[in-house]
Formats: sequence, C-alpha cells, structure tokens
Amino acid sequence: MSPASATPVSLDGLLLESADADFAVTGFHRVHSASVERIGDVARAYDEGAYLLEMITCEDRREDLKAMRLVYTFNRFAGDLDRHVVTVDLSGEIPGAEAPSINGVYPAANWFEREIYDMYGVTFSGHPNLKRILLPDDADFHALLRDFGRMEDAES
Amino acid sequence: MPTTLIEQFGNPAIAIATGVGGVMTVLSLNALFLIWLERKVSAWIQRRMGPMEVGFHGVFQTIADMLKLLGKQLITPKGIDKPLYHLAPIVVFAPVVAATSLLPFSKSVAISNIDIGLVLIFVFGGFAVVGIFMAGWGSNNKYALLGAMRSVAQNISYEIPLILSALAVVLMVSAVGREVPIDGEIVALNGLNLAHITMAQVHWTWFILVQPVAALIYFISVLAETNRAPFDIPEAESELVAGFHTEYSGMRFALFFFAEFSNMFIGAMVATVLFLGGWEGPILPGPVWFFLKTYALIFIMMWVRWTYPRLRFDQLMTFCWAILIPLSILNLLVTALVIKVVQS
Amino acid sequence: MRQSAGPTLERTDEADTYYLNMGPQHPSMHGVLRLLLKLRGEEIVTCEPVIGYAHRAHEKMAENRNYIMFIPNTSRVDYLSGMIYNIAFCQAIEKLCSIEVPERAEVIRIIACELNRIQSHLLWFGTFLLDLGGITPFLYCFDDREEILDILDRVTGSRLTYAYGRFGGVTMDVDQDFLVRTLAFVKRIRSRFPMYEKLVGENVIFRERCEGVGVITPEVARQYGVSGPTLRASGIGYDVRRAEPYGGYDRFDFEIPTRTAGDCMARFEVRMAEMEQSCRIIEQAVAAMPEGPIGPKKLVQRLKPPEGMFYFAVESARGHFGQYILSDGSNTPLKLKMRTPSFSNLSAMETVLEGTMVADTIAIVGSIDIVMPEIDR
Amino acid sequence: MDPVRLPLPVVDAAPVVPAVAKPFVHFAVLDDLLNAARANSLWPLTFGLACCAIEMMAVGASKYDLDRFGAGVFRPSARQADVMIFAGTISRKMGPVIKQLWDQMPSPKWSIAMGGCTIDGGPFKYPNQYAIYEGADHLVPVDVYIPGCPPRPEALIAGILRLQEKIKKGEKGDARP
Repeated sequence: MSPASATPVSLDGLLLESADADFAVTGFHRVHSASVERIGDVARAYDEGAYLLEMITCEDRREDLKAMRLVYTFNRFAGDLDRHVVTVDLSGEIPGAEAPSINGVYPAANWFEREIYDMYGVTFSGHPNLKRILLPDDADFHALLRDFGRMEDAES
Repeated sequence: MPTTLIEQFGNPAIAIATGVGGVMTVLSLNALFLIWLERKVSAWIQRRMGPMEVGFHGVFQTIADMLKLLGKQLITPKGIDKPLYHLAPIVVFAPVVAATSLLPFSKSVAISNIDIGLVLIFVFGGFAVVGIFMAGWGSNNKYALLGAMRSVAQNISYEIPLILSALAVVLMVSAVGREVPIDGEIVALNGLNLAHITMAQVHWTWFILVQPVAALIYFISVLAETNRAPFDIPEAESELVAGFHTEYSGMRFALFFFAEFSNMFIGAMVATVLFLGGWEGPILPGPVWFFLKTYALIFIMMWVRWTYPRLRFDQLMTFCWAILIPLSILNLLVTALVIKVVQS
Repeated sequence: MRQSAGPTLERTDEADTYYLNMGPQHPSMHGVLRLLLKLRGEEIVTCEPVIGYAHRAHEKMAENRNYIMFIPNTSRVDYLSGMIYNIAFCQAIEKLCSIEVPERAEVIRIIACELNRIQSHLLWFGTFLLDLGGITPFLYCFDDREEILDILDRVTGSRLTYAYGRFGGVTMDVDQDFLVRTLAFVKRIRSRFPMYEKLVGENVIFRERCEGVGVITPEVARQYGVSGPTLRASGIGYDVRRAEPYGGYDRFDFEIPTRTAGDCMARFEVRMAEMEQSCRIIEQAVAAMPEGPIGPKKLVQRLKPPEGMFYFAVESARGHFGQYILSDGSNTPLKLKMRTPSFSNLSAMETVLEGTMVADTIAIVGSIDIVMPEIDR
Repeated sequence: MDPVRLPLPVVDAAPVVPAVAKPFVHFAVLDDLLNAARANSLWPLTFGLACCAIEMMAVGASKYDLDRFGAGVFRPSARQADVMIFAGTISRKMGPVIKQLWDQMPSPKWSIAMGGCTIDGGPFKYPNQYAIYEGADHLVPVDVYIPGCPPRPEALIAGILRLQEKIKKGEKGDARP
C-alpha cells in the first residue's frame, strides 16, 4: 500500500444513509449507516480503498428508542485524513443480538468484536474465536449494558 | 614444587578432611564476598549505592541473605522427579569443591598436585551440566526444562573451544622444555599439571603474551560455561523466569547461587593458572598474587555482565560453532607448527 | 530400573508441540499480559495473547460519572503517558462543548505532553533493554526520567497519574523556574543521546537481537490498525499531531521520523529520533511561551454538550488514542469508548510472532511498547 | 446478573487484643538474629499490576535504590521471593492468579499493599463496581499498607522500613488470621 494507490471508496448501493459531517465539530468527515447484512461488503469496500479500521464499538441506546448499535470508524494513512463512521442498528434481544463478523476482511476486528461480545453480548457470526476478552471466562454478565452495574442502583 | 596436604600430614584421611574443610570454607567465604561484590560493582556501574544498611557498606548483606535462606521453607513441588530434584543442587555444588582442591595457589600451597589436574578440572566442570539438567528435568516446570536444555547444549558446545584453547597452552608448556631448572632441581614439565603450567610461565613468560587468541577464546568460553551474561541464557531472567532453578526455594536455591559464583571463581582461577602466570609476581607472596589476578578477572566478568544484553540462543550456538571452534583449532595448529619449526 | 516420569507437558492437537504459558506474572510481560504459546522446541507455532488482567472498568465509570468527575481516571488509563491522556480528554470535551482555551494554556499543555512523551520513551527504552537482558541502560534511563518527573511534579503535584488538565486550561500556571529546568533537561537529555547510541545502538549484540526481528509490513500494519512509533517504523509516516493537528501542534516545526525496515531495530531508532523531535518542540514552545491566563475566567460549572456522536484523536506515546463520545446533551456521556493504541498494536502480534523463537517474542513484545491497563482499560 | 461479591471482613467495634502465645523455649538470640537477617533481606517478587509498578521500578532504580536496604533483589520466581508488593489494581481476573502466586511463595512471607487500589479499591471503587477486588486483603493477609495513588517512592521505602521493624520485633501481621 503506497499513498498513490489510495482510491476513494465506492460505497454505492451498500448504505442506508450517507451524509457529510463537519469534521471540526464531530471529528468525522462522513457519517454512514448500513444494514447489518451489508456491513461485510462495506468493510470490503473500505479495505479495497486501503482504509484502516480504527475501531469498532457498540452502543446500548435503549433509552434512546433504538436498541443496540454498532459503530465502525474507518480512516486512511495515505492522502488527507478521511474519517468515516458507519453505524449499524441491530435488532434482537439484549443481550444476544447478532451481526456478521468482519474479521475476514480486517483482522483488527478480531479483538474489537470479542470486546463487544464481552461487554454487550452481541454475537458475531463467522468469528473464529468468539470468547470473552477482558472479563474472566466464567463471568455471567455483560458489563457495559445499560441496566448492569449502575451506581444509582447500588445507592437506592 | 607445591607441597600437597598428603605430603604434609602423612595420613590421607586427615589430609582429605582438612582439604575439603579448607576448600569449603574458602569457597563459602569467597561466594559470600563475590555476591556482595557483584551487587556493589553493579551499583557502581549503575550509579547507585548498592547494599548500605547491613554492616559497613553492606558487607554483611550476603550473610543476612544466606541466614534468611537457611530459615526459609523448602517447598517440594508436586509432580517432580524426587531423586533428581533433590540431588541436583548437590551435583551442581560438589564438583566445584573437588575442582578447587586441584589448584595450586602458590609455590607451596596446594591441596593436591595431580599430574592430570587440568583434565580433571574440565571433567569436574562438565559435571555441573549434569546437575543443571537434573534440576531442569526433575522440576516439572517447562521454564526449568527449557533452561536445562539450553544449558546442556550451551555448555557442551563451549567446552570444545575451552579445551582447545587450553590445549594450546599445554603445547606451549611442553615447548618450554622437558628439562627446566626449578629451585635447583631439574623438572620435566608436564603440560597437564597445573603447577607445571605455572612454573613454565615463571620460567619463561606469561602465556597471555604469546597466546592472546587462546586467552580470549578461553575467557569467552568461561563466560558461557559459567552461564554469565551475555551468555546467561539458561537462566535468562526476562525469558525463562529463573531458568533451571525456577522451582527451587530456600537453601536449595542458595546452593545453585553458590555454585554459580564458585564456578566463576574457578573459571577465573584456571585462567590465572593458564594465562596469567598463576602465583608469579614481585614482592607480595604467591597466594596474594594468585587471588589478585583471579579477582581482577572476576571483576571483568562482572563488568561485561552489567554492560551487554543477552544473546539469542541460536546466535550463541552459531558464535561457538562458526567462530570460536574454527578459530581455536586454527590457533592450535599454528601453535603446533610454530613450535615444530622453532624446535627443529 | 526406575523410569523417570519427566515433566508434564499438556497435549496439544499437533505432534511435537507443547503449550507454554507466559504470564500474567512474568518478568517481561510488562505488567500482566499473558501469552499462551504453542511451541515446537523453542520455535513458536501459534501465540495467543490473553488480556484483561488489568481491566478496571474505565468505560463503565465514564457512564456512571459526569465529565468532570472522570478527569482523574484518564491519566490512569495509560500511566506512562498519563499527561497526554489527561490533556486529551480535556481537549475532547473542550471541542465537544466549544470551550476556548487560552494560548498560554495550550503551550503549557504541549510542553507537559512532550515531556511526558520523552519520559514514556525513556522508560520503554530501559525496559526493552531489560527484556533483552541488558540491565544497566534501564537504570540510566530512570535517572534521566526522574528529572522529568521532578519537573512535572513541581507544577502538577504528582509523578505519574496527573490531573493537570481542566476544561478550558490547566490547573496551575508554570513559573520561570519550570521553564529554566525544562530547558536544562532538554540540554541534558541531548547530551545523553550519544551515550545511549554508543552503549546500545552500536552494540553488536543488540543489533543482532533486533535487526530483522519481528518485521511488521505496512500491509499488516494497516489491517491491524497499528499506530504510533510501531507504525512509523514500518515506513508509514502517520502521526495524529500532523494528520489532524490538535491543541496547537500545527504551530510548531517538527519532523515525523520514519524507518522502512519495520523490525525491532527500526522501532528503536524511531523512538530515539522521536525524543529528539520532542526536544525540538519543547524548545520552540518555551521560546514562544505567551503571557496571559491559563484557563477560563469563570470556572466551567456545568457542561452543555450537543447531542450526537463525536470523535477526538491524539497521538499518545504509543500511537493513535481516540475517544468516541456519544452524548445525549447531559453532562454524563451515554458512551465513552477509548480507542487505545496498544490494543490494536498487540492484536497484530498473533501474526508477527508466528515462527519466531521465545527470545524473539520477548524482544518483539518489548519493542511495540505496550501498557497493559491501557489495553484492558 | 450480579457479579459474585466477596464477603467483606467483619470488623468488631471494640479492638480485640490478640493473646500472644508464649513459646515454651525461647531461642532469644537465635530468633533475633534470624529475624534481623529476614528483615534485611526482603526479596520482592517481580510483579507489577498497574501504575504502582512503575513507581516500584523507580524505587529499584538509581535515585531511590531499594538495594541499600537489601530489598533490591527482585526475584521473578515466586519460590525465591520473600515479600509480595501488590503494585496496582487487582482485577477480578487477576485474583485467582495472585492467590496462586502467594501460595507458591515459601514461608515466612510478607506482603505490602501499595497504593489505594490494594487498600480498598482506590479511585476505582464505586458502588456496583464489577471489575476489581476492593483491597488486597480480600485475597491474602497484608502486613503493611502504603497509601497513595501511586505512593511516592519515599513512601514505598518507608513501607519497607516499617515491615523491617515489624519483622525485627517478631510481630506477625495485623491482618494475619
């Protein structure tokens, strides 16, 4: 991968929504959202454009109408900074939502996906080694879920 | 000729008891001193102070350490090979005592004077490997096993250049002369007798001056044989936790510790005999010179340890087989040729 | 004759191999990393890093506390570049809530962060040599490092885990003595670089141990999201300070040192060169130190962040440190994700370590400079 | 859903003075000598958990030099260590490991809780915390507590000296059951 080979990503038809964002305010250049089935294709498109996967995280947005949402950010070394964020809304039980793994495209996703499984209970299908990463193997909870381990609960 | 204890006492039993007792005392005191010295030397090199609180400048530090280790629980881990595990510290330590009793400390002080002393020293040196491997194999610990395997490979490899470089000295001794006048009597010098090696140097010159390559190879090999940095891979702290003695606690561990420093001591003493003229020196008595030279060598060994990082295992072996052994063989051949040419 | 039982070796699924568990208590696992190695002799067949032994629930605490209460946590995420993390969190919130930072505070922050970066690299240098078996350089580095800690201690009151940043500035102003001592330190460390180069960089054994060992290719680096000096040693000159300048870094003149070899030696050289660049930044910052306030006139009492997703990245001593904040408009984040550099750097190890020897593993893991609590958070 | 909670130690309102068992034969001089040797040769385990580990390293380095007190020989193998310095937060995942390491150390052994995390959870303590042990004494008996986050190197030296005093007097740790 050299700077010259960096090409813009073609995401035609892969996204649900796509919008420019104000980098100075949000830190993102573009904000996309994709359906859970297409995230593998989206990742592949970014990989072909020589982007890197900066991080994957998950949000528990139960108080915000929607349920679980995965957040992928992509960036590139070559050329100007171009940080894209792709959000994927998940349906299904909490914990226990499912999403396809993009470990085959970006090996970096391996640990991020394990962390999300660990912390939110999202299962990634096709992940080679989906087990707990930060919490002990025998833990029976998903620590970052909104209804777990809240300070207010303990005080009341 | 050094008078041996047997000649002095007449009775071999008393002589052996005195000799072993004497050697043990010397070795223990020496190890205590060396451990303290090591900590002090490392501290000076590292801009620290080292032990300061136990006695004047921490001179009793090692005694405190040893007393503490004496009072420590001896843990016998589960699943070990009991005979090997328990024998290993003794097998490591005993040859050290035996080897020390062979060395001529001065013209008149030696515990025994054997015609094949040099060979015996290397034999006893070789024993340590057995002890280390017993420790590693018997401990039921993978780090210990790895350390032991490294140790065996390393020690056996480095014995070759060690002996080859010593052989060059043996050749030199025989070249110095079959008939050398020493103290009014004519002695036929035997290259394998440690006292004779020294006498040859007294008669002629220190072998480090005529055999610098052999001396260097010998010194490097001694570093490797005694598992000192940069060749300390059998106990490589940052890789193998504590190597072959990972599972040993209390006094058993102390024996390994003692053996390591005593091995260093012997390595330096043999180097003194082989290359630095043994007890020879002006004004001061023989044993003083002997120990001065020995401690100077030990100081250099410490200096090296606290300066260099550790080699990798395969690099260590390549260094031995591809550089040291060919070089020492070459050195031996050249020595033999030159002697032949000069003599004919 | 009695048959010797020999050591117990767990069965693996492959012939002639065995498992070796390294850590979490191991002298060169940089705290509590655990590597599960499958070995053939001393050669590594597979390597599985096991992490989480220093998991301290930072992200959960962020959701349970408001932004101001979270400040002390930040420097404990990565205690070696605690200042950078601490300031980065403040900068993120300032950007989120559009809080102005006076110029003097920005310059002070840059000096503090760069001192912190030098300190972190020095400690890495020492522990890396310790991993390779050279003990003395470690103590020399700590000697130099203490000087930085003393300087920062004077203004911040702590040696490692700073809480120096405030939303809109810093807590304490620096005095003339701070600047004098900082410059004196820069002079001192510059005079030490040749010594380090001679003692370590030109050392035959060190070069043998490092050259060609643990090569990370640019492609692997991209796929795993490797960042920081580890990435720059692979030939990619990506530095957040240059790529998306923050906190006034665009006003300073500095280079991004890169090497192309991608091995341990390249990573060593990049970090050594980076310390020199940090020295340059510090000198420029001290020379350009403006007068003025060090924080907002009125203390920020209540934050009113806008709703939505937000990302802010800085260059920590180990690489790209990103903070993803999901805000619902209250003064407590709905979600604060810390994208820490060592997490991604370490995840690349499963590829890089394959086929190396045990001693190389130590060297490679040492060379990427990991801090476990930063990985486990 | 709740993580397994460890029972907190019950503290009586009135301090109980422990009855000191008088040994039948007291080898006074020998005991004192041995205690003095133990006190002056506290080899710590090379074991860092988090932030405090860096300060522990700093104490071992040139400026503070723990070796002055004979305590600078960091042993990587638990079998050869005398004192375990808990330097950092003890996570739930780490707890069993620490217990095992402690059991691997030969008696007599001591432990120092360095920093707030190992005293009561320190800055990471909050109601419903799921990730850490709130104090090292939930796992092993602790002889000396050193407050700070992280404690300064001088504080660790003071802690070591306090432990030395204790050993010289032949005291057993307060928290020792």
